[in-house]
Amino acid sequence: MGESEEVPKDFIKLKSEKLSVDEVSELVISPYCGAVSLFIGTTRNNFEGKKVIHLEYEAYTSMAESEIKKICRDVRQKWPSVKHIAVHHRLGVVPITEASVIIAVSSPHRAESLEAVMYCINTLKASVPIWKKEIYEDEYSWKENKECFWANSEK
Amino acid sequence: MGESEEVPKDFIKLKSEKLSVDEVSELVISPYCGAVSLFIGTTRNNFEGKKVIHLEYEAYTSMAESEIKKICRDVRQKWPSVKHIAVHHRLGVVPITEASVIIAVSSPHRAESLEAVMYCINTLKASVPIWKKEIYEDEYSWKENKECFWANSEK
Amino acid sequence: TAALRQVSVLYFARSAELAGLRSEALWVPRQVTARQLWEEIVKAHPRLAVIRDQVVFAVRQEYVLLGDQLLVLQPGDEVAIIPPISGG
Amino acid sequence: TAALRQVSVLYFARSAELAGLRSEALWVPRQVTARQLWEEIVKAHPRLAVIRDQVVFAVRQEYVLLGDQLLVLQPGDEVAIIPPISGG
Repeated sequence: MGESEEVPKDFIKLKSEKLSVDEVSELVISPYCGAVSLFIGTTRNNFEGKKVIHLEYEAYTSMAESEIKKICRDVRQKWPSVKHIAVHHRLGVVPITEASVIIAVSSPHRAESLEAVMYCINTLKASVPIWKKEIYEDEYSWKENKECFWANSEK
Repeated sequence: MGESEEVPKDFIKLKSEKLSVDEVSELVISPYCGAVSLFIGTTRNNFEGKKVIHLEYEAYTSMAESEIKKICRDVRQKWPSVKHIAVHHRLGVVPITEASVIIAVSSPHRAESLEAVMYCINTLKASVPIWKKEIYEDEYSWKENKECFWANSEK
Repeated sequence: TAALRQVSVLYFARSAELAGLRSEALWVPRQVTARQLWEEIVKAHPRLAVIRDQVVFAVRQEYVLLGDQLLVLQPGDEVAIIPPISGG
Repeated sequence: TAALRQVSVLYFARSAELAGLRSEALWVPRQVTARQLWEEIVKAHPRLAVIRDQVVFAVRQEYVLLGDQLLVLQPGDEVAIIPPISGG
């Protein structure tokens, strides 16, 4: 009954439908693991005092998937005990309080999955070609992650 | 539209029914927050080569709830931007792969909720009076968290 | 001839198995050290002696080590025997 | 008289708004520096000039800065204009 009996899997999905926390957590749960850590990015209702109506995401889908696969590979090098990794990112319109991204990682013990989730979201923000437009009442703005090294330095 | 419009809340529950990741994450989601971090403790199928049939949890319920409230208070001191905190712990029989504990924390930005979740589960293991019995095929064992300072030092 | 108080003693996990019960009312001195209280309880349930080095008390739901500090007990106070915890 | 190759240029987010389209086929030199390729693209879509200091390329889905390194392009290669990302 070795840990090798269950092959580690990566579950990567970009989709326009509402994301499900239950679905993503079920993907990574494993009888060989005692820990699942998750991160959910949700839509805030305000930015610097401006009321946010909703967000719109677009992606360079094929490259985004391959960049997320790279993140998964890095996670497995850094934390070899990690079992399953799931990264679901929503595209198109995302209403306030709904999830734009859900990341879940399972591992036998908790430290690895917690650290891996933190690494995944930090690295996703720095390297995965996805863009967010914030729609206010009478204007909009393309956002720039502070983790993106080629973003305008003044931001 | 200040952040004060939504009062921070603690949701603490010990219960014998199956825990729901969706339910716990919905409790903490807030329009003022961009981040929800979760930790799920699940039941492993093996311990040192022995096959685990299921787990059984019991608690000193009233004190467990008050110790969890203390953890929530500490979290709010350490990370003042944290909005809502939910801690659900299951009691009684917990089958393999089902959740024994789910912790969720929301915050405007992600670092706080990730760090707070890690603090919550680490501190829960060290201070909340809950006990786990691991049932094997023909024996059982009371577990001891390594975080519990009065546990037998040889363990 | 110390004044006696009736307190509620709670047993959990392995201590409940060893004591053979989950709670009982016990008469104990109003002023007693934690260590003395433990000895009183072991007198009533000798099988508890084996976990002596692996338990703490919770008195009125606050942790207390089995040391020489004095407990001042009120009638009805809860004293719980707390074996090593394993929640999470 | 450099050999020309037809590549597929993709525009995203603000660069798609400025260029007014999401993709097109462009004839570009087979050997060209990233910076020269950017200038070619700006010639076709002058409004892109404003984001010059805030974009990188992805060539065959790998990031490339707008510097002096030589790109060797094959017919059909994907070259994407990547404004600052904001996923998550």
